[in-house]
Amino acid sequence: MDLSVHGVSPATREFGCEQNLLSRPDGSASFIQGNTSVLAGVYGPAEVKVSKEIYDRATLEVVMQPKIGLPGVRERAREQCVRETCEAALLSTLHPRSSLTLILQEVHDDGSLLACCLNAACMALMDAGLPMSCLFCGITCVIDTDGQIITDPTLQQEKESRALMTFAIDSTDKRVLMSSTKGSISIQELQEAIALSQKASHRIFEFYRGSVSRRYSKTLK
Amino acid sequence: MFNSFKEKISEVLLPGDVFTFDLPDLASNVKPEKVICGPGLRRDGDDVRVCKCGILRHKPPNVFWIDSQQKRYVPVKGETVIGVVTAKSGDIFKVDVGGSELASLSYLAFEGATKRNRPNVQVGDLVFAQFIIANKDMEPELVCIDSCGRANGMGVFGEGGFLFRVSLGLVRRLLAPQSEIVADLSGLFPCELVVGLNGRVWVKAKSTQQTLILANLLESCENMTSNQRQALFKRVADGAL
Amino acid sequence: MPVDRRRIRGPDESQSPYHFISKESQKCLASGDRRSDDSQRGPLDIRPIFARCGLNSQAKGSAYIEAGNTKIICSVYGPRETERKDETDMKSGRLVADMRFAPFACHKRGAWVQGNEEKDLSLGLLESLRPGVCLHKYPRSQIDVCVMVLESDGPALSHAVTCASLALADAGIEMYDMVLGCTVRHTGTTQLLDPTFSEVQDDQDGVFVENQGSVTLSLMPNMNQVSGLQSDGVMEQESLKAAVQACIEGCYKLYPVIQHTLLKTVRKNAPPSEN
Amino acid sequence: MATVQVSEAEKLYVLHGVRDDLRVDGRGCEDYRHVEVETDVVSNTDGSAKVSLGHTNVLVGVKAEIGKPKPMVPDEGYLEFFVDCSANATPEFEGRGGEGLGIELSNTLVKVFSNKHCLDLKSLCISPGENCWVLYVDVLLLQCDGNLFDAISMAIKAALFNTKIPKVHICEDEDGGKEIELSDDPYDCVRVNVENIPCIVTLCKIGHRHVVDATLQEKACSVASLLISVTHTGMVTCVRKVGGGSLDPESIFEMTETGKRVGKALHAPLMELLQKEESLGSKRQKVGFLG
Amino acid sequence: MVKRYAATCTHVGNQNIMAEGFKTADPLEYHKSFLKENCRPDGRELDEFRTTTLNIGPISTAEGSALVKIGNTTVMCGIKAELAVPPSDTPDKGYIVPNVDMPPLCASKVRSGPPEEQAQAASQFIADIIETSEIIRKEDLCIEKEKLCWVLYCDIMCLDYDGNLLDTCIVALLAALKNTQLPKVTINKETDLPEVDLLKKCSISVNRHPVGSSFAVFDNTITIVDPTADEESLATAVMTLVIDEEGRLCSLHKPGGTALSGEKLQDCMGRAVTRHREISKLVDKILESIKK
Amino acid sequence: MSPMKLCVPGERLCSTEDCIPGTGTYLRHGYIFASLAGYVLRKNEGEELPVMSVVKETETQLLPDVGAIVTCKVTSINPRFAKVHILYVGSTPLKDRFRGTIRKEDVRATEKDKVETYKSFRPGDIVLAKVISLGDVQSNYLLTTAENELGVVVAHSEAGAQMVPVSWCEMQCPRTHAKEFRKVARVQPEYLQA
Repeated sequence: MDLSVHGVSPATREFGCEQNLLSRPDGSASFIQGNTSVLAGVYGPAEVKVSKEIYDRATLEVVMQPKIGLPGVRERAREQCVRETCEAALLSTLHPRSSLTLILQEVHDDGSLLACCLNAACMALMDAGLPMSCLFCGITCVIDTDGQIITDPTLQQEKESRALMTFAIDSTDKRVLMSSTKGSISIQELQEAIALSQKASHRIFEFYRGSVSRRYSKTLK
Repeated sequence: MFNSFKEKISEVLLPGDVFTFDLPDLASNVKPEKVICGPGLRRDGDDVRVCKCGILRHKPPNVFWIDSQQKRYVPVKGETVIGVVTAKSGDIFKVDVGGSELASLSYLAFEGATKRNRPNVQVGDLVFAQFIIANKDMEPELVCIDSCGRANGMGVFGEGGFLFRVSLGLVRRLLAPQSEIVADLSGLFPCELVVGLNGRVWVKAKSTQQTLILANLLESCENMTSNQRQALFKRVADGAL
Repeated sequence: MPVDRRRIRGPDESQSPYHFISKESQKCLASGDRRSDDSQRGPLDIRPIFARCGLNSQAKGSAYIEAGNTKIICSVYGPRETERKDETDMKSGRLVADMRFAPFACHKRGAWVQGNEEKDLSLGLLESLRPGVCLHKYPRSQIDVCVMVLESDGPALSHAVTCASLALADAGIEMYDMVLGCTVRHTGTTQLLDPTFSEVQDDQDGVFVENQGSVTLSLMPNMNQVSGLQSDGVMEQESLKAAVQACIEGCYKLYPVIQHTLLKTVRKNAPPSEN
Repeated sequence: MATVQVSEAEKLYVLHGVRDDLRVDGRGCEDYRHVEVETDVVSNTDGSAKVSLGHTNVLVGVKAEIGKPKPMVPDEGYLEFFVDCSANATPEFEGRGGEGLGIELSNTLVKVFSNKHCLDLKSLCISPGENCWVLYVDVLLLQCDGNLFDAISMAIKAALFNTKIPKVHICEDEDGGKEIELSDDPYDCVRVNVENIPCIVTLCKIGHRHVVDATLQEKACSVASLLISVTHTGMVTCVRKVGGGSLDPESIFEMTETGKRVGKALHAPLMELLQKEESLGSKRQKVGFLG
Repeated sequence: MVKRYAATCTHVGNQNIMAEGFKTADPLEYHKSFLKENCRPDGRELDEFRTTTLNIGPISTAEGSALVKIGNTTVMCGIKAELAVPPSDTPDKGYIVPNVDMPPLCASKVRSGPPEEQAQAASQFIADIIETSEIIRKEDLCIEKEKLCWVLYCDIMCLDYDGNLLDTCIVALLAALKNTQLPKVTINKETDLPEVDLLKKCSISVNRHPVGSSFAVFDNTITIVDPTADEESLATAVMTLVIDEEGRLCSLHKPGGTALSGEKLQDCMGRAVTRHREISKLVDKILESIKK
Repeated sequence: MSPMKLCVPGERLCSTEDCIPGTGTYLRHGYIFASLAGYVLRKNEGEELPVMSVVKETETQLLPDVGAIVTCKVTSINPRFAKVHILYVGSTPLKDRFRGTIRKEDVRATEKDKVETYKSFRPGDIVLAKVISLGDVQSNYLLTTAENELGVVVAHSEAGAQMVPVSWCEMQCPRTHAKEFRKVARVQPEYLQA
């Protein structure tokens, strides 16, 4: 095991985030990781269609829009991942029989898109003031041909990798909420990647806190 | 626990942040203080957990809540709001207050209304009303009378005036007991100002022009420090804008 | 043509290998006399049928039918709340039939999206079944009949009708009578009952055969009523009449098998000793 | 399908009338209502016809376009049918109300007309495997008063009779590629042989008898109808039972018999009418839609 | 089972809802009462799969086919091969196009129309597995570079949905591919058209054998294997591990839900490895039996 | 014991002169026919003629009928009515959900004008009710709880514990001892467990 990997904090690109940048949605955020950028908007709690009504909790819908063209099967699979992750964090029983809609617009994909979507989603949900039991963040890792694990890869690094993993990690216990992998991975590699992602998550949650603080310092004085 | 709360007052907190009980000091045998959790805080077993992001506020002696900025209104019992009548069905009006479902308003819930003497309310009218029922399990219900049966400022709006939306945070600032913004505004033009906790504000001044100026000023207060605001108001008062 | 965004797409264009069959192997495909599927079978015999009820755990009732290579599965859901109600739904229930072919059911791969032919067959199925179901017993509700043709080698509609009526009976939906389906292929002077896929193919050589066509008929055997009838091809009226009669006879041949299948299911679900 | 509500008393009246071979509008059981046929009514199609049958009114336009033959039959052209149930015909068709009926009708039309027995599809081939004529047959329902199938089939036969497909020349360019040239001369065209095109006869079973050309009121009194398409030689090309009820075998035989007789008799006067109209050429008086 | 039933009844106490009623009225409590005792309503242990049965090659119109049942869940996979021009960016490869469909007949909740999210996500999942594990080498599907290649349409249809769709789909896909035989194709030099010889057929080589194991998590604590539809809908999270014969992961698919600890994940991994052995054995056995 | 007779839909069972048609049968031209696949039952029920019926292994009460006792779950409430999902008809579980409505005036038999739905039901409650009408095109099944044996049978308190009925209009949380209002169904003795 390469101990040096565990010693240092895993490298991530520079983050950027702006909340409440759209006027129409009830909550919005843009999240930037290097050149990857996603815009998220949240509507709700709003009126729900009778057919989708759930008597004891809110109905969450996630819509993912690619940069070019219309959403396809890949987007639908990602929507499922984001939706179920959000559902785990949201206290949706506090708003029964209502609808929550999360729209994720890809602005630019330069790797780690799903992770960036998760981060944008979390910030937008927070901005909308929806009750959550914890926060979550997304981290993508790739294993390159030398067996090195790289966190927050660029599109180029993703293409050159032999395996790709995206995890969602919660803020309370730093456990894995969501996992989506591609490529053949040994169990050892998986464990290393999870450990690294957990480390990286600290950094992202710190960034969340800083970002929200900045926002409140601006408005509530 | 109380102490851990006090340490964090006026700080920005995020969902998932937890307050745990201080370990009971066996030697001193002091009982832990009680804490009343307001919006944004939830009990989770023995802990208290933050569920909304925002600034921790404290009202002595032991009330704590999270002051968060949000746009979507969620009805709360006792709050007064501005609603739009969208439908009449049987003996109730359906009122849009910006929440997830329409609130109901009985035609008997107006001052002096009886089964024979129905209030004159039309679809499209604005009403200023108070929630008597608002919880997650029920359809919210409004009334335009207080517990003594008096209108007490509530009821249907008259002609004229202008309705617009601001953030829920700004609304709370406007409704604070000694709101500087309201004081500054009324210094500019004499006006009628009705503020609903659902983020809707209704203004009426002497002329349409003045009404619009007031509305625009209020909207621009959203992201201004008090100094910026005072400077702006001064320029308006001087006729510069 | 809008693109299907809800499925994984392949190349824009792909062609079935059956369009490019070399001459030698083509001969082998067409070889053999008619009724090649079963040498024992005479022209007016139906294929041996394997039928079974109650295979689907989620449905109210279900059935599976295998006739030669033709394999059909049917599930019945409901009665359940009608999604869009109108006045007639208040008095009697609504029967909804949906018939599809699996993409791999025919030699040529089919599309996932229900085509016009499948819609037409669904309608034919519905109209064949409706006279048999006591719909007035199910006000305000709808009964969904879903048929999937897993493999098609010959008359899908007639077997689908039989399969669906078995599934309805399995679901405990009240019926006036069972509905049985049968198809006859008429060529010149010969009649072939329950034809296989190759037997219904028109002669590809382009020889125009007078008096050639197929008749598909649905029969309620106890009431001796025809609930569905479809024919195509070009036939003399007398031949048509003969074909209809052959279909009716075919249905009566089928009836004991279906009866037996149902009774077996009843016995299996509740052995008589318990009653 | 467009329907009318009929009370029990009305039903009984219709039933008794049919029993005595006397229908509400005075017709016998095998009589058609007044039929009017007019061809060449829409100028921007290659062939068109309008048929009115009592109050039922349909318009059919045929457009010929060059397309790719189907891979299974590379040396044949084909027909495409589209039935538009506009809300003009009945308010029930508003929105998507007519969609189901439209699909049902066009599927049946495919079964009846799109086969090589009724039309020489090989004559529509331009170059095998590459190009062929596709005849787009668009049916527009203008008004529904029962018996849509019969009216549509007459209109399609008339419109195909009227259809003029431009002649084409295939020329080869230098690279060996093929190019198709359409003839500019409007009179230099091919006609479709409509001799074998069948007409549909719909028989409605009312009580113990059956009637042809049922009105909506009569249709409401019937449990099931039989649709039979018959060629001029009396061959039956398509039979379908429509409606929610069932029929006993004996009445099916009777109905096919009647269908064959009535259907066979329809062709001659129709062809005569079409030929007469054609011979008048431009001299013919156009009736149009308001006539 | 009978004993459990009685226990459930007393649990409900004096309410006039019968035990069967309890299941419908409060399904979560009903299931939890079983899980507390380390068993499940259908009598299984927590780490027990339902009976898996396999029928290889039932559809003669398909180039390859398989019917798989895990408990009640039934999935049929049919492979249809068509001819196409290879993709321009990889002219030496063919195509594999997997699709999972849940037609209305498979479950009460499915309405007719285009596939819903679950089916679409399953299609993507299967596509990712094919890509990751290189179950078939796409190069093997090329007939002539830049000119002609095979397209394998892997149409997977659920006929009865009672949970654990993904595991069932993977087994069906694997078995159907092992059963697939493609006719010999040559390009006629004169006409430049392909010629298909149906008499000469050969199998395609299946490179790797991924096998999935799905788990459902209840309240972060209890993990059960091979969940039924009821269990899936009540669980707080579901997860699918796909493992190949070398014990490497092809996929760790957990589309959200509550968190799972490292130890639990380790346990699941162990179960997945044994499951791989079980399924490989089963597939081999059935293949052997149809050869005879 | 002679083997029980089995039948399939459409089979002629007997003439109306011999029997009265029961469930699972229909009448046509003076004969009784089976409309279900099942066992043929001939029962004397004190009438002149025995009743001829066909029974399946499971109860075939597939739809809520007027007068049927149904078990339902409350999904939403407002001042005028409560909306429910019907889960059971009698003791037969429904595979598909049917929606029903309990109007304010049908909650209880006495003092109807003082009924408050909020003090009668809450979303999630399990309620025994009786079908009074199939409703019209717009509405759902109309249900009533205006009988002592009808009303809430299972309810959870704010704290999430299953409550114990303490009177016909109140239930108590065993954890917090808080009382909540409900239209409580009288527990029938035969369901009480020792």
